Amino acid sequence: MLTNVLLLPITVPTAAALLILMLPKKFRAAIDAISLFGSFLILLLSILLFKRNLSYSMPALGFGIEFSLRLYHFSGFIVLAAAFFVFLITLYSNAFLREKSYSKQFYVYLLLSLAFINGAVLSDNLVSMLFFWEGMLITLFGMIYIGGKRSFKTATKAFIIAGVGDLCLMLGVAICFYISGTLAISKLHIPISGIGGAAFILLMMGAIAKAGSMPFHTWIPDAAIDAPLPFMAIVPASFEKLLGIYFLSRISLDIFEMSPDSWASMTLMIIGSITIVFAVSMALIQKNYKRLLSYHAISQVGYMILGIGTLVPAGIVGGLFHMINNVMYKSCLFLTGGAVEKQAGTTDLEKLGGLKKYMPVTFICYVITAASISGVPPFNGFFSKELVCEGALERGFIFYLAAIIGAFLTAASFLKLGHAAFLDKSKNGKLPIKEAPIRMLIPMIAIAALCVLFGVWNSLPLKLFIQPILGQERLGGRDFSGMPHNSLLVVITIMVLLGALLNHRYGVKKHGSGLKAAEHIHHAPVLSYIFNKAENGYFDPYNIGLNISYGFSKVAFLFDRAIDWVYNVFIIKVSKVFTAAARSLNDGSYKSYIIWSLLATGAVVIFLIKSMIGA
Amino acid sequence: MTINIILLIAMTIATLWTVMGRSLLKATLGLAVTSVVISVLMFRLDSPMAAVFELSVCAGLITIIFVSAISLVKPLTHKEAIVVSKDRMKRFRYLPLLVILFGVIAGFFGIPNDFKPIYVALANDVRTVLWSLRQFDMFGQIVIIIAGALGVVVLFREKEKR
Amino acid sequence: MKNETLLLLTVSVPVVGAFIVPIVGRVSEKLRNLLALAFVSTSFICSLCLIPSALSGKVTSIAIAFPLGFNFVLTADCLAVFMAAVSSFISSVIVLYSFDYISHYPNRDEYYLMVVLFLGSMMGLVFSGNLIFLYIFWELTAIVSWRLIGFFREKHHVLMADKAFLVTVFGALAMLVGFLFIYQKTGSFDLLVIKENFKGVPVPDIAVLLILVGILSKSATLPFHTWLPDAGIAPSPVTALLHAAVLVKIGVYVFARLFISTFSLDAAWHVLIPIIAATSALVSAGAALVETDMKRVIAYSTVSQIAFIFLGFSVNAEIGIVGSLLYILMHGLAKGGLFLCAGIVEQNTKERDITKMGGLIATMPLTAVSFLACVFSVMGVPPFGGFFSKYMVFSGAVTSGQVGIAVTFLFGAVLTILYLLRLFNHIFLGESHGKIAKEESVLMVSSVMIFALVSLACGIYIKYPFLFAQFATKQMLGM
Amino acid sequence: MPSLLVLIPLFGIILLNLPFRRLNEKYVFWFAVFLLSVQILFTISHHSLFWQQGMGYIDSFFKVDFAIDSLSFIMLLCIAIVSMVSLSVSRYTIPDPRERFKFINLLMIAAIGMNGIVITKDLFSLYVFLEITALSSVVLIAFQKDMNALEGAFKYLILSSIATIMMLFSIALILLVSPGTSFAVIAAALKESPNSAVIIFAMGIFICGLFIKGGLVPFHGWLPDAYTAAPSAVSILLAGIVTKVCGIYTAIRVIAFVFGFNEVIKSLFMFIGLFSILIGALAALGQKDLKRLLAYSSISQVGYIILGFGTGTALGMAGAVFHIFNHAVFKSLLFVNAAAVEKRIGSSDLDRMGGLSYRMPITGSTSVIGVLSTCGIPPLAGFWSKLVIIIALWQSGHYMYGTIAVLASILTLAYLLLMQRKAFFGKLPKELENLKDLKEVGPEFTLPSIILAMITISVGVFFPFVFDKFVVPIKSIFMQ
Repeated sequence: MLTNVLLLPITVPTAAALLILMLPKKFRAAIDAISLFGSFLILLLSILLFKRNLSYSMPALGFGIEFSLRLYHFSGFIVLAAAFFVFLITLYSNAFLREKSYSKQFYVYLLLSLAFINGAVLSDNLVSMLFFWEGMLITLFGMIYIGGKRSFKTATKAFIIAGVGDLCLMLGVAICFYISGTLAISKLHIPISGIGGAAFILLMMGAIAKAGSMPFHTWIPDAAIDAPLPFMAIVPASFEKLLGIYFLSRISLDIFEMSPDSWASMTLMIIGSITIVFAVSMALIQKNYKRLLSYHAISQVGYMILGIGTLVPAGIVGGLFHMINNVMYKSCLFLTGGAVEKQAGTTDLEKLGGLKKYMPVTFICYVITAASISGVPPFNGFFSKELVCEGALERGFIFYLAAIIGAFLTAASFLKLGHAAFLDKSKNGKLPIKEAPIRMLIPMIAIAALCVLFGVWNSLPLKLFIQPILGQERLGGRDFSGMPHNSLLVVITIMVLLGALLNHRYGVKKHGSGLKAAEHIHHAPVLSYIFNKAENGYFDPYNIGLNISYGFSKVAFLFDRAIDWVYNVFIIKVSKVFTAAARSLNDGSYKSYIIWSLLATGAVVIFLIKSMIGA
Repeated sequence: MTINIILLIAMTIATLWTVMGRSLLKATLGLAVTSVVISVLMFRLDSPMAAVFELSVCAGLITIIFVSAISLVKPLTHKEAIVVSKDRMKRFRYLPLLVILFGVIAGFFGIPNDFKPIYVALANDVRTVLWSLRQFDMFGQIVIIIAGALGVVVLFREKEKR
Repeated sequence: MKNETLLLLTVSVPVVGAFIVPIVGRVSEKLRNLLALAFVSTSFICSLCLIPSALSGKVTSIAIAFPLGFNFVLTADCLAVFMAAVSSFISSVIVLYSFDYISHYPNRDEYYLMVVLFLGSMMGLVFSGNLIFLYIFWELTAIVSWRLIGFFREKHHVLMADKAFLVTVFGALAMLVGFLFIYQKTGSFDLLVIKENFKGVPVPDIAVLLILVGILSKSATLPFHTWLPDAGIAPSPVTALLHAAVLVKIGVYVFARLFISTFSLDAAWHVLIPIIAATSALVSAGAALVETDMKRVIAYSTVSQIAFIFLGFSVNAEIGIVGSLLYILMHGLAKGGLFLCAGIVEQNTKERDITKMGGLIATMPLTAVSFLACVFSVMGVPPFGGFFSKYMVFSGAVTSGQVGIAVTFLFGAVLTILYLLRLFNHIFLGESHGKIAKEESVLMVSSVMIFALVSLACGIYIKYPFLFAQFATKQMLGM
Repeated sequence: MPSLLVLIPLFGIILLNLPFRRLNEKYVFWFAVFLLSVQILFTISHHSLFWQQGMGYIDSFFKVDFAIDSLSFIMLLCIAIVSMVSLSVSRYTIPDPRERFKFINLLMIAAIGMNGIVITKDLFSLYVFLEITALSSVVLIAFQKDMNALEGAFKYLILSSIATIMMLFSIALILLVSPGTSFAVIAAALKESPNSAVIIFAMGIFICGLFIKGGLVPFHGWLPDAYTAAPSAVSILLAGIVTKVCGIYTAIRVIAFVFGFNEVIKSLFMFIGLFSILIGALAALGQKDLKRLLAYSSISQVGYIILGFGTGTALGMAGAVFHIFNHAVFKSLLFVNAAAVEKRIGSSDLDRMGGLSYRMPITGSTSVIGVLSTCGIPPLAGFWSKLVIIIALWQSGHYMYGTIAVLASILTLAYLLLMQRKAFFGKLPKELENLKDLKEVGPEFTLPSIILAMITISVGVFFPFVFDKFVVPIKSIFMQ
């Protein structure tokens, strides 16, 4: 009985989703209740399953494909985190989606994607993991699509980008099977030389596509505008990060034998640092609350990838710790954005301002989570960022520099956001804004409290969740909880934060309002040109990819038309020529017939005589 | 042997004349002359019965029928006759050349008679062949005559306006 | 019921029944429709009943000796029963769909005659164990496809019907010459005898090339593919039945029957055919991305997916072959569904150009959802069956060491996602150009939903088709 | 008493042409029908006593015995079928009873001629019967007496007379060597005689005479003009059987049993066959007129027969004869359809037709069967005979010829699909819309086309039985 308990994390959410699907739309209360109760049930289940080592497998299909699940420390942790945040988000969206028409569809997709993420994390066979992994494409498309009339364009964009990533993953899985002959993740040990390297590249592309890092990130800012807000809080902020980084770490730790100084870890670190710097600089110049947050979601992924990429114990622990921290404060920030959107009606920073007085609780939660994301000391962000910086410094100064620049810009942008949204005098006339309803505040407060808890008492998450993942021999006996050991790094970080504060003050004084605090960076000579280009999607790999494929398909279509031309025109012309020749034989005058006959008779007779006599 | 050659040449000239002759009457005469020459040839090749048949039927009977048929037809006016003859001359001007050329080739190659014809001089004459050996072909001839008669009836009978 | 009678019933019921259908058609429309459906579903049920015996490894076969080696042999091995079950299921759903679709158009009797005859000849072809009878049923399907493409009798349609007929018959004749070369070597047309003679010896290249020409022309692969998009003008159930789900599968089936289970190709072919398949996949995917006529886009996509199936079969890896067999099932279901949805949309909005369509999801939700489901299955998105088949074809390409080809097909798969999503967006999403049309007939929508649900079921319960395909492959490879 | 086949029609005609006119006109049609159905009946049950016992005194009177073997059974069957079809078509196309009386007489004479050719065992009487058929066909072609018909008849007359002169000349030369003119005697004599140039010359011009009669490519000039000029009933007869019997059957009979087969003649026949397949098909592709297209198509199909015969193997010759039968059936089917269309539309110009199968469904669907069978599309008869020929080609090692012959049937399919598309399949053009009596022609046309279509389908579907019953005995003849 115990073994198929492992099936519950997949079957319970699917059952709840199907149940909600059955209910007609107008039973709104029932739908909310079921979704809440369902997510709570899953949370309890995952807490119960957390510390267990279980495995379950159906009889193998063949060619290494079998539906086998394995619960061990790492996957238990991810399932628990996912269930926790789904519960909070469901509670939040019960209030947020009250008058929205698509709430039923949203809950169905939410629970389905929870089932898929549980399935992907628990599965021990690459193909069954791929099965659940790609299943999330549908819910991704569905959730963005229901956001609004025009949002199907972004849904398509997200689907294509994620689809490309998943196809690369599929090919990578096929190559892994080709090399090692088995698909069980726990048994895979592939050297990254030659074809193994190609497998690593493909699997890594699949992972970072799911995590939403640099080359595959462009759908997230668009989705921020078009998709319903709870989607942004749950999928790009937590699910994607959890699943993507989980698989990335499984690749770098288990599947491939990667040594720290190998080219693979170098590529990971480069991708990580590029993502950090570019994404956060883009975030700086945003004018919309949600778009700014979405760019930060992308840049934080850069930290995780950098951390894991260093393959140094400090870096890996830092990356994983940063993953769980980021999920917390990122989703909470999105929830505050949701509260602002619901109460103030818009998330456009030009129209917002002075919300401190009217929404104090939201403001406090915003301050806590903004501080933790920018790495202010007492909060959890600081500790994980320190570990990542320590790991990065060990591997190379350039990566550490990128981390520091990222920290500086993150702090500057959040100062700008807080100042513009909450502190500036309100610009829009609609003054009497009430505080967000209680069911929206509870998740925010809970997560903010957790951020403080994981920061101050960071040995709890490290010892309980993160460090057992690596196991003692990889950790090299060191314990990373408590205050960061390298005090020099701490000093530098604090100086960076103060610099960001000064820069913010200078910007506010120079340009007048909090919103324009970062104008001087935005309009710096070289940067402004790059920023304008980037803003209207010039560097967007999605657009580049689309243009390439459209160009290719135009050429292919021409080639196809050419073949069609051969059939429709060329063959007919040739046959006309031959027909004319054949018909010229009898032009109607009997004289030519007689001549033809006599000539032919002569030829036949001569042929017969020559060959018969000769033979 | 040379007399045969001369007779053959005469025959070819007569046929050429029939083909290229201006008026139909001249053509029938030409035909009659060729039949006469052929029958003389047959006599020389000592098959008298065939020669007699040839002479009486082809030279005599057919010529009479042709002449009577032609006489029924309205004769061409002089002017039309010239046009017709000019046209025939133009059309067949190469025919003699062709015939001569063919004659030269045949002569040059030399029809090989590298084998002794065995059964040429079989004793039985035409009568026995006709009645005893080839009786069935008589049946064939009857059918051809009927077909010919029907053909004439079909093709040349004016359609009465009923 | 003995297997032999089942086998005979599967083939003879539709073939003979086809000629009764128009006669009954004179009497009553309704009776004729039901009769047609009855004939098609009897052959489906019979092929289902054949499955257990096929799975038990017993090959039931009927052989009647005729002069000159043209003996009539029906063998029901695993591969044949699999193909029979797949094509007869799809045909019965399509016949169900065409009750409402064809009722709007003239000469319906000929339509039902041809559809039932088509299924009969398909069953005959799938079970036939003799090259000549394989060729006869092959040409019978060409005749049927000629009459059905020209169903609307417009001048252009008939021209396209003739073009399709000429191209497929040219291929068939080339294949016949190939068969004769084999006949020359083995002295008989029976597959078993040929199999003995070609135990170790690879087949002469000229014969392989000629048979390949026939197969490529029937399955519309690159050099001979242009007749398929042009045949998009036929009525939708026809394009669904012939040009998506069943007719184009004939070429692929014969490829498997000859080049995998009967004789072995030498190594050069295992590299050349994937290259042909790759170019065909890319060119037709590119064309699908640019095309604006709804049916032509789907037809191009069929050409591209057929290339995937060819890849699976031709890469000489067992997983590839199992993948292709599954691909035939999944693609047949999904593509049939797509064409039927296109039929519903076309019949209600009278519009074929996708740039002039949009926003139909509001008024035709069920069609839209089933269309999306079939789109996902063709793309290979998981809960639907297409995922497993696409993965295994990729894995087949990789395990046979041709990673380059696998990457080109990856690009083909990306293009597939692009053009299918473009198609879905243009038809169902976006703002409607004033063409608001509801989905009238329940029958048509339910048959489309059947396809979508069965694709989903195949995805979730992949175990059964997978084991069946695997057993068929083992039997084919003689393991 | 096979000779009855020839005698009874003759006496019948003589009787009918006696003075009292009105009585004959009514009965002549049914008399002809009776005769032909008797012939069909006896050819089908070919081991019936009708064939065995000789006709005592008649045979002795004519002192000639006729040879009946399975090869001539098939030919007699074809002759009877095609003449029956032509008879029934003429009943409608030649309305005036007087004209029809003459037509039927000529038809009977042609039938006598053909029957004679088929059953004769003597080279000279073969020549005589050829002469009979030629003469009656000339008159039949010129039956309508308009300029076009006369021109066609004239061309036919000129060409066929050249052919008969050649044959006569070669018989004369052969008589130098052999005592008599019956096949066996000549064959024996030719075997002994040295391989001298004159004899080969004689054989050569005899074969060319037959080629002219059969309408093979370099000699085919007269064929399209004669077929299109002839009235539709006659063109059925001509296309269906006359050229086959006079040209092809005689070639088979004479080459196989008299001159004997050697490699040179085989390659000659194969080359001529292939050449005429290609040229015939290509010429047909560009045709604008329906009957002209069918004429070229029959040249191309005859090419297949000659190709089959040219392989020299028993299977090849059996396939050729089988194809003669098939071709007779589906070619006359197509010509009946063409006649029906011409009757209704008034012209056989393809561009003026379109979508006729709306108004003339039976003609439309039977022409589909005819087209498919001509192109050798499987389920129908044409496919099997072509396949037998192709297999014979393959077995005798002529791969190149086989491949070209198979791929040539794509050309056949091209022009016949063109015909089908332009005439039947498609939409009715404007001017035909309001044509008052554009409907099915009548039982005279639909009945024969249905019967012929049934024959094609049944031969196709029940090929194995047909093969055993008819084709295998033919193989046995050529075996020696």
